[in-house]
Amino acid sequence: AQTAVKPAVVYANGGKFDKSFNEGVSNGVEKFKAETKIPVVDFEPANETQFEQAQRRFAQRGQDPIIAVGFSQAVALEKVAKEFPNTRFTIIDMVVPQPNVQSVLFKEHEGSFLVGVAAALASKSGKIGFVGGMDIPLIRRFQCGYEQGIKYADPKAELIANMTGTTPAAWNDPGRGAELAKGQFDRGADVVYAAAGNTGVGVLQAAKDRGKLAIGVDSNQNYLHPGTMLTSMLKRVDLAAYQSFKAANDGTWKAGAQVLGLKEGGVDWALDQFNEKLITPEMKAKIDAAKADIISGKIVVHDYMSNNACK
Amino acid sequence: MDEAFSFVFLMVAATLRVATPLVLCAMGGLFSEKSGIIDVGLEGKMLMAAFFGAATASVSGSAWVGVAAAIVAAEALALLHGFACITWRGNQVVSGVAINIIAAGLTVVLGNAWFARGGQTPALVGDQRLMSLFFPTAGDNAIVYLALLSVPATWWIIERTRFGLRLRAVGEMPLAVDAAGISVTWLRYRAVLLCGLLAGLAGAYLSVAQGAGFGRDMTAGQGFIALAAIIFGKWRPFPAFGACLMFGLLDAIAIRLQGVKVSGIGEVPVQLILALPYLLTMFLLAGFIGRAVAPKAAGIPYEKER
Amino acid sequence: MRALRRPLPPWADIVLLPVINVALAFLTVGVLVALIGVNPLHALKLLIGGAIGSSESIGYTLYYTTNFIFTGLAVAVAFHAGLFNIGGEGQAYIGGLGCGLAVLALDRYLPGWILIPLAIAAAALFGAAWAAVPAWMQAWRGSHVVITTIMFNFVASALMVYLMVNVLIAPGSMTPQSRNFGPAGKIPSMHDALHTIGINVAPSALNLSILLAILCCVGVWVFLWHTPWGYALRTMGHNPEAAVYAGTNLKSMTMLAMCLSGGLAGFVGVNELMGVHQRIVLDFPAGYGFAGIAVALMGRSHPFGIVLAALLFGALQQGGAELAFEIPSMTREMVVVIQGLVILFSGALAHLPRPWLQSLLALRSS
Amino acid sequence: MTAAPAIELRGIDKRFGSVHAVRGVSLVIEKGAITGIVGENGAGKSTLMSILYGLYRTDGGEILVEGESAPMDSPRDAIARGIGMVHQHFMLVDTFTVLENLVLGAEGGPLLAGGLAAARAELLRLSREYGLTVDPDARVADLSVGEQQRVEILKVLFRGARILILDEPSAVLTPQETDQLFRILATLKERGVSVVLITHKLREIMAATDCVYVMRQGQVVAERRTADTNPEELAELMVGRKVRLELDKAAPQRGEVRLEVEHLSLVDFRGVRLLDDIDLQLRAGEIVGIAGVSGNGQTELLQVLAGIRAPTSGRFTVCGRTVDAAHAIDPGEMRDLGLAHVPEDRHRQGMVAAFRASETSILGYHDEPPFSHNYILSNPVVGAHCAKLMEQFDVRPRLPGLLSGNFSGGNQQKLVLAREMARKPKVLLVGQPTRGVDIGAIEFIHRELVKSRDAGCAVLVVSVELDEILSLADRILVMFAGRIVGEVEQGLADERTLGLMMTGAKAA
Ligand SMILES: Nc1ncnc2c1ncn2[C@@H]1O[C@H](COP(=O)(O)OP(=O)(O)OP(=O)(O)O)[C@@H](O)[C@H]1O
Ligand SMILES: Nc1ncnc2c1ncn2[C@@H]1O[C@H](COP(=O)(O)OP(=O)(O)OP(=O)(O)O)[C@@H](O)[C@H]1O
Ligand SMILES: [Mg+2]
Ligand SMILES: [Mg+2]
Repeated sequence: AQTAVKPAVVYANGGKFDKSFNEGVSNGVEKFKAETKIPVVDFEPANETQFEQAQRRFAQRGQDPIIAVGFSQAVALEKVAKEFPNTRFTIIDMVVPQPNVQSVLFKEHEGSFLVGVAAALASKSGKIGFVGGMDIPLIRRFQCGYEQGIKYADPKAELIANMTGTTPAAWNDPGRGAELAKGQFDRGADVVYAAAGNTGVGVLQAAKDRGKLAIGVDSNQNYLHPGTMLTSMLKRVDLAAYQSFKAANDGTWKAGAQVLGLKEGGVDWALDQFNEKLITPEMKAKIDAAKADIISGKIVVHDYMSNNACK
Repeated sequence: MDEAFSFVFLMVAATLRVATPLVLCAMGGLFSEKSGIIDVGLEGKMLMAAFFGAATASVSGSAWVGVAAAIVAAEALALLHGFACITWRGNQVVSGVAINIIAAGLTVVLGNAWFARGGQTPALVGDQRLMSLFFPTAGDNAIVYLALLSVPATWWIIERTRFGLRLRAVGEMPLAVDAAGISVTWLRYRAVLLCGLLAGLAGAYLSVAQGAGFGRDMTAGQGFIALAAIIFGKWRPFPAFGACLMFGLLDAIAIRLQGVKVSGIGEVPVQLILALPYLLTMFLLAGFIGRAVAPKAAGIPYEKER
Repeated sequence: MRALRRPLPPWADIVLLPVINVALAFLTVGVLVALIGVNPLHALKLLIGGAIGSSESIGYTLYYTTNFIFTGLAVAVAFHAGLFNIGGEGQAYIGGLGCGLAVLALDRYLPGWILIPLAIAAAALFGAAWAAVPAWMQAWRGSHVVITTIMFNFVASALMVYLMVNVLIAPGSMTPQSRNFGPAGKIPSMHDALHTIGINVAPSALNLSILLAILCCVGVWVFLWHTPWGYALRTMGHNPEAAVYAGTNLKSMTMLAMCLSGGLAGFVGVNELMGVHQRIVLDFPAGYGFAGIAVALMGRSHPFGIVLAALLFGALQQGGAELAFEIPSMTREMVVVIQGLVILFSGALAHLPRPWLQSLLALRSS
Repeated sequence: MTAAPAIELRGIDKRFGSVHAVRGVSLVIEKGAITGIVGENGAGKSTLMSILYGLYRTDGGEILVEGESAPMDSPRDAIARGIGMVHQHFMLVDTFTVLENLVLGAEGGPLLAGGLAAARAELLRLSREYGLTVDPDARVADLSVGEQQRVEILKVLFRGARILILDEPSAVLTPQETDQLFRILATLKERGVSVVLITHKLREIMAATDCVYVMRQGQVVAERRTADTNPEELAELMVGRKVRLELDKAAPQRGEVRLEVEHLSLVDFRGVRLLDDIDLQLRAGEIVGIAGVSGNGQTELLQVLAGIRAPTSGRFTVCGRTVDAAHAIDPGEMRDLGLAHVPEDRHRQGMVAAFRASETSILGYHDEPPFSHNYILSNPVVGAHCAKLMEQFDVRPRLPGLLSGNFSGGNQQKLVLAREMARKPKVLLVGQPTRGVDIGAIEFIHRELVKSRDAGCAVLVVSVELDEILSLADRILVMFAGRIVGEVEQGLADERTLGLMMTGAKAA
């Protein structure tokens, strides 16, 4: 009845079903589709050049708004947004300063801080693991926030961190993820946090196999292995995607940058029926306290990317 | 004392876990290469096997049915390799490269078409996976023991049986085998099929034993490492096994080395540690194993008009 | 009973056979496509339309073609010397590092007409250097290039991630990428270049690097068939003992062949970084190095054939993306499968249609 | 009623693509006799025998073994019918022991242990019976060529063959070894084994066979009882015209020393001494022949002199340039000095099978004018050059554009010779000038070599054919185990003494 929007999504490398980042967006899109019955088209690029191509192709066809998922699309979007000033774009994880672009960023370090607290409280050995994808600043931000959370809850706890690899396969190598996690368990770790895309699936599986605790990332991954999933660090890309489309549909869409932290509900920790047995009331109380302190500004979580260092 | 023991135990277990697919692939590759058929396609066979293994296990609910499917999938590619290189005398390296690329693409295409999860299979649970037999912390599933067994078995077949003698002969001088009234083609097909069998087991290990489901490109270069192990071992089973263990150990150490500070240098870059197995392979290939002599007829199609 | 087999006439060998091989590959793909529930003819129509349907898609097709020409030539030059260079991927990566470093260091001081040739030379130099190590190991230490170049792909990747994360990253950047190149380090895009002479085409990633690719084709052709070094290189490829007999030093010839090969692969970096991204990014070789094997095989390792094969692969890459746009179940990996099948049918199974063709031609002529 | 012949071939036909190799050949091999087959290169002898042995499938015709029709689909059928073959190129696995080679294909069970033990016993028996001694545990690669041939014969006997085919068995043997071979063949004949002997050496046909078939261009053109024929007639039947078996040439006009070798030694990476303190002198206008069983360092000597390998110690001087371990030289520089080299193995070294004939015709000279000018190769110049060479040396077919591998062996040899002689070299090294080449082509090549000697070239010929050395060389050196063990002037040499020197038994 109304002049419906024609939304589109260009996913990041890794694909729609990576169980975390892209899949989060996809969940938001599905929710929008289910609610409004408006069809959404999407595209999974094979290489970086196709970002620009896909964005332009969607814009040419009159799709609007268009979500570009992931930081790597920024340069392409910068060009395309200028070419199509009447099309609305939303980019996730990066800022593109254009009048028709909405940029959504997340304070992953804040969310990671909280799951760090949870990890430190749940750990009996005082040794806590982290498995990252590739050694890039974004992943360092996760690790750094996590480490601060751990130290906050247990200054004596020790962090064991591993990166998976150096090729794009690093985001997609569950076997190696599992092996890294087992290596950390062998060294005494009993909680591990995976921030490695699809590789994380192997990490979570390894924890299940060994009866250790694991923390998921981006989407709520608690359901994957009830009983060994301590929690998940939620990065609400689903919300970002959903809201972008929804706002466009309602006519309230606005350009500009938004940084979503704990305060804005952009990041969070997950507590649901799958992990409620693992989170004792004391733990929940401490985590919630930390969360409140971060929101109020009493605790400032250092952002690795502000100075490329974790202090 | 106890700690030392458990440290050693865990390192051995980690080494074996990583080395298992390498060992299986290396033994498979050994059969193929001894018969004169170079197999760069180990990677692709393993990948295809991993996919079909996981897919079948998840649909059928039985890990062993998955293992069987994995072997069938690897054998199909082995037959393709044989068809191209033995029957049609194609270039063996090219055929191997093609198989790798096809496997990388096809697993995802089929995975998408069947499961609509971006090329992954559903996660395997319970009986859909092979679990540890004796030591839960070690991850010693049945295929690990099969891999350990495959080494003496390979040695025995190659050194002590009629088939092994002919296999060695056909890799050195196929003409002599032909002139002795033995079919070169059939011998080589059997070797290639044995290779498929072992590569299939390796693939099954990755997706239904060590892992729990298939993910795209999950072999991540292990087929090539197995190839390097064969060369290190100078085409002999036990030394090749040793090379696989070395790679496994290197990996176990590398995992522990990440983030460790070395006095004087500071923290070793993660990337250096990740590249270490490759660098070490090159380093050893270049200097320390001496010139490895491949079976003389390896890579050369047996061209004989009838 | 048995049809008499005669050797194929040259035209059938050079033209007909490769065409049939590619057709077989596509036939197989068609069956696969039908298996996953898509009408193959419809898919083919979308594929062709997507590849050459508009000036934009032609631009992208030619842009991919440029990369395939570089890596195809790289593989072919090594092939002619009897070497199998599987390291195009890593050489392209490091070649990109070379031109990127040159531009980052000098784009504030030099004008484009000096900087661009300089950076192109740097790409060739770095690519060649990355190929020189495996070449050296083969020539002097006897370790096989097939293994070492594969290993070097992994090492290149590790090195690049290290450099990008720790050294070259632009200050304040979210991701491992360098600062943007200055205008002097940018190779003009085709639509801009054409615009200045009054022709308007849709913008695409196509840039003037394609001229470099064509230049390389001509250069490789002249080098291989019209210079004494090319002669010696081919002699080594066909018969190393004869090359020694003819006075060729196999070690230096191995180095020369691999360095040329690596240099050509390095030009992928020029097209990608100076032509498109205008900064150093991670993972830009995106499989072009491996696809180069297919391109060289299909093109019979001849520059002219390589141009044709690269066009086909470029069209596939571009058309495949369009296809994935239109039909969600046709994922991008379909293109990978097609590449693999083309390698299989025009490489390893190249002789499959031969007996059949021979009988057919013999029947016709008798 | 006479017993059926051991083998009868009726109308055997074979094509390889467009080559009609064997055209309706019929012949009979009598039981307990030695049947010879002669014929020029490419006449189809080896092909015919490979068909009989099941290695090739025939396109037409019938094979009868002892009167029964016997289709030969694979060597397995031939072996089952009691046929054994010793091939022109040995079919031995180098890395295997003698015993392992022996049992290959006749292992006697899926496990090796039993078969190997039985074979060892059988080997001892055969060795004693026929005087064929070899060490069962020696690696074949470590055996001499003569010993390897013994293994081949043992293999055939081990399988209980009643019909033995030998394809050019004496090409690699010393006269003494050849004698022993023929004694063994005589013993076999006594025991009722039928033997087929293929050879280019008419003398052996005359000495050993009972009857002989002559083949030309895929057909049997004559059958003779050996007692009723002579070498001249056979040669004429083979080539289709009269052949001069004697080479006539004038006495040499010796000039200055062009090549002087002093204390030259070569040690390989395993420490084996391949060349041991070689001294020799080569003058303009003479042909020096080096005789010896192959594998006694001749190959390496030519390689060192041509600049392909550097000597370990000692030195040699070519046209004024001295080369030693410290001052190595490469083959290109050698050519610049005026040295030309026809390698022993034309397929492996002298040419590139996949190149056009015109490209092969400049191999080694490709970077010199007029072919290469300003670093650009001129294809028209190369083509014209090749056409001229083909004309001068009667290379057939005269197609510079044809792939080198598609020429027959004799014509390939002529092309290589033409290339090396075209530049009027000061020193010409020739390895095996006529190996496997037929009588007609031999005649031509020999005359060309003498011509260039007469034009003042210093020629060094290495050959395993004593006949060739004896008729071609003005001076003969004998090599054994890397040393020069004797030197004889032409006319003073005879085959017996040279043969003894070649085995190291006698020094001159
Ligand atoms: N595999 C093959 N493919 C094509 N042609 C072949 C093949 N083998 C042999 N020929 C051809 O068959 C003909 C007969 O060859 P064959 O080897 O039988 O000759 P031969 O009489 O044994 O010669 P030689 O005395 O040189 O050993 C030759 O002209 C050769 O061209
Ligand atoms: N494998 C092959 N394929 C095609 N043609 C062949 C093959 N082998 C030989 N020929 C053809 O056979 C002919 C003669 O070759 P061949 O080597 O048998 O000659 P030859 O005189 O017997 O030489 P040699 O002294 O080396 O035995 C050539 O014209 C060549 O084209
Ligand atoms: Mg011959
Ligand atoms: Mg012959």
